[in-house]
Amino acid sequence: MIILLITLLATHVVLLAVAELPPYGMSGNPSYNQVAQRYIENAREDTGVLNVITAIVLDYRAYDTMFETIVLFTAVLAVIITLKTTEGEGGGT
Amino acid sequence: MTATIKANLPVFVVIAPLFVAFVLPTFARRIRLVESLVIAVGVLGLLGTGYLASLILIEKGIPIIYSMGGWSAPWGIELRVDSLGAFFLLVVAGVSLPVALFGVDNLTHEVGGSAQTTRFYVLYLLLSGALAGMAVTSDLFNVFVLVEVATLSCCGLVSARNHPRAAEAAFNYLILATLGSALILGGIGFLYIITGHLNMGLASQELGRVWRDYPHVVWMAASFLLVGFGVKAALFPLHVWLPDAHSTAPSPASAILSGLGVKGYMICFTKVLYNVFGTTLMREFAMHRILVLLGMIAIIAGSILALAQDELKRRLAFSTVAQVGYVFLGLGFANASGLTGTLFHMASHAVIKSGLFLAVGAIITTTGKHRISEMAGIGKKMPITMAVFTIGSLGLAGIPLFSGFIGKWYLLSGSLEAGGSLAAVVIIAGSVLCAAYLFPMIRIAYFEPAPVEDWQDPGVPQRIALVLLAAGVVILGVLPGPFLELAKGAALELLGSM
Amino acid sequence: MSFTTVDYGTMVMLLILVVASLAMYFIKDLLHAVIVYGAYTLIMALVWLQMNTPDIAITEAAAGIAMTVLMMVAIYRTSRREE
Amino acid sequence: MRDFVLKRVAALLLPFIQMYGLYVIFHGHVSPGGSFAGGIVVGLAFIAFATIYGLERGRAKVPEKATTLVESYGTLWYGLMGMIGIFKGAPFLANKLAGIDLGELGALSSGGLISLIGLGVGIRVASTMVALFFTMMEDES
Amino acid sequence: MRILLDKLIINYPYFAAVILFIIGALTVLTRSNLFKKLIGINIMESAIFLMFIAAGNIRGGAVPILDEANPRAPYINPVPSALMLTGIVVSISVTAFALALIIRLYQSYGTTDARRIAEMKREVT
Repeated sequence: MIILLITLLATHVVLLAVAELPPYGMSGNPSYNQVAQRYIENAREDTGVLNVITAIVLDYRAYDTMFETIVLFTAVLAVIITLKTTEGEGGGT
Repeated sequence: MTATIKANLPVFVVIAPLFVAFVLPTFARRIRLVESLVIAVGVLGLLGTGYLASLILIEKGIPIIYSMGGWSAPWGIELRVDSLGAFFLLVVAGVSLPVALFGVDNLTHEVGGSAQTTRFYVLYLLLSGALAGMAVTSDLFNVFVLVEVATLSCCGLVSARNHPRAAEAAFNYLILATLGSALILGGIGFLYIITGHLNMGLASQELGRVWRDYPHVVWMAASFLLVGFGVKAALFPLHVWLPDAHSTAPSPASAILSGLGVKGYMICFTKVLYNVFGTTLMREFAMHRILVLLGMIAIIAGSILALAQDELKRRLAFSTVAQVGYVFLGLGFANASGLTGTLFHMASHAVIKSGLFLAVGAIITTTGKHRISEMAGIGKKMPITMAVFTIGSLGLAGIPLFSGFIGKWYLLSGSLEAGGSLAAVVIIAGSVLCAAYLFPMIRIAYFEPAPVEDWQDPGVPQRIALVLLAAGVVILGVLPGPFLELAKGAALELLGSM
Repeated sequence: MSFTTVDYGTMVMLLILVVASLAMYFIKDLLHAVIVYGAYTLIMALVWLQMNTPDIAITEAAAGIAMTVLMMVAIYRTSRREE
Repeated sequence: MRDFVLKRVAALLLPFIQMYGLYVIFHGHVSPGGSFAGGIVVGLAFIAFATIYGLERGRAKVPEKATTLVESYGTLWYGLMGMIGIFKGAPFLANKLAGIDLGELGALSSGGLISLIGLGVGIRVASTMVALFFTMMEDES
Repeated sequence: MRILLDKLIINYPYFAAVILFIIGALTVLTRSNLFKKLIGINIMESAIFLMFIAAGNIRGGAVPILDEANPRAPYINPVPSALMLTGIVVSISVTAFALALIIRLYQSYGTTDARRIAEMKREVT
């Protein structure tokens, strides 16, 4: 019951914030600024690809994508380190 | 050639550990080579960050800007080595090297097998690379990705120990930390939607223009980010994952998690708070009061919970919760001395806590005991280890001439400047409580009769690591010069950039 | 504002998403919950196709199936389906 | 598992699924999709093979050593592509600034480093999926 | 209240994102089964993705794949889509790791229920 009440309260507060956001689907939104426009207009000359999203992912923001592959690498290593434990060692704790 | 290296140094300090991490799995069978590679990259990192920090100090804090891929600020990702970045880079390099040194020869006992040890080192290097990245990045989304790398590698380090409790602690940590990352991503999303920029400086400028139109959104973004980073940095009511995770991890992992892992998130939070929201918005939305309140609660509650623990590693883990409180307290003061104190306290806590965890790890691997009441007379059997533990405890309690004192001193003067006498009382009470939960261990170790078992100090690499960290505590306390300079510069930068 | 600006297709899909997430909350059988999760990701991919981002849609479809497969593997390995 | 029809259909379909995955990887810069989606599809094809024909035969197709190597060196490949920029005197991960020929617009080989990086990431993601599946399925401890 | 509802109908994808986020958070925090917690995390993350993508969309806009032959009016904002590609990969990594931990926990405790695992741990110590 208390959980429900807290949830409703939190939902209401977040909804207040969300209602205030710029209207959905309009082209005049603040996030559709000169940055997005420059990506669309110059992607062709800057990177030589037609898919603007690929241009952003693999060229403009390639540093992020490098860390993204590192996240996958980390996850695989973590999975292996968790599951491939050698037998017979109980640990100290 | 040297000119190229110099020009690209901000990138190299981030990617050097990562590159070494990628090649390590190939050499899984030759553990010596793996260890020497890790140590070598640690030394290189220390040299590189030292050079960067000296550049910043000489140039009086003019930041080094590095545009990734040649795309400048609004279009690409920008690295920015300013005083804060150089300071934290130095802390990361300085702490991660001794901790890696401690693992030499020793880690196979705790993790088991050379393949597992290699994987442990890979995760370790990935964590230090991500932390270095956090220090220099100035892009909101890049912060999220780096936080994610750090979180996954932290959880991997915890689950490296072959023990069911470690797996459970890692799972709880992973779930709560991912909840935190979702909240962080949500906060970044709100900021992006209303500003349209991901670069911190530009987002801040835009936010300063539009925040009046979206008061609730700014408020929501700030609270999402506070809760998100709070979960990851173990701010008091959200700390539930920390004691289990830090006490069940292998000792080098506990050292790096408590010393650096938690600090990385706090540096990110500091950057977001001061470089994006800025002091005006903080005052407008009373964020600084909330931070001070949360910090005070965390200090007192963390210390009291630490007092109640008998298991030494758990006690140290709860002590981390209390020390995180100091950092958030200082962030809330929002004045130069408070911020200097916060940053310096972060550095000194990183050094001290990793030293303490390593000393405790050495004790536990030698004696197999982990309760404080069972450790009678260890000081006579393991003099170096206990000496390091004593120096660390004195430092953490804030005795003059050790590093903890300077940070707390600045925090005190910051609290008086901000007009919060209650906060000053809490800071002093926290110190007293800290002494209360660490000094009994010293008393038991030195002044109780020693048992007959043949216990000895650990091997040479472990001794070097412990002595290096203890020396760090003393040097930071006696000659804080350049570190204090960098911290002061960083505080002024954070306050100046609206 | 009137309802004319609302895209009903997307709205219905979002409603299905909410229903599916509630179902995942209440379903007792884990395998069923995971199957509902697979459906959830597919509907999510459709929503993103509606929002003009086919790149995300294709990635989400692939990633969702991958996650479902991995979850099924984990359930197979832990073998107790009941919550 | 021993179903004849299933095996026949899989033998017919799986090559096409893999071709589709590779298509998505290679055409990431001219059409929707990209290296991640394509890599996951390729990896899922291997997983389907292993579930239908048995783990041993699947493991024979993709030995553990191979996935480990592709894992680490696939990630390193990305970094090395970034280092090209530094060697040419441009920043890390530079593409056009490093003086790389961007190629003809809309062609398969356009985009300079982008297609190379994409290919590396795609293969890597495929091997990641396979490695995750086999690690979870195989009884070690 | 009336104005709030009107605005929420205009911003209906955000509205749905909030609802999904809350349901996901509830699933994480109140269900004790580890798989359920994991599914909750995934719902939360996809809710955040929905918020981002909705912020980038433009009604009647075109897919941001440049087409020189017939330039159609306005392309949607490509930045959130690019960011969310990264987000999806992060969520799949977290899922994989959490599943590995669940398998490990099942091997040690024989159950996938967080409450029962906590009880067992208390009995041991």
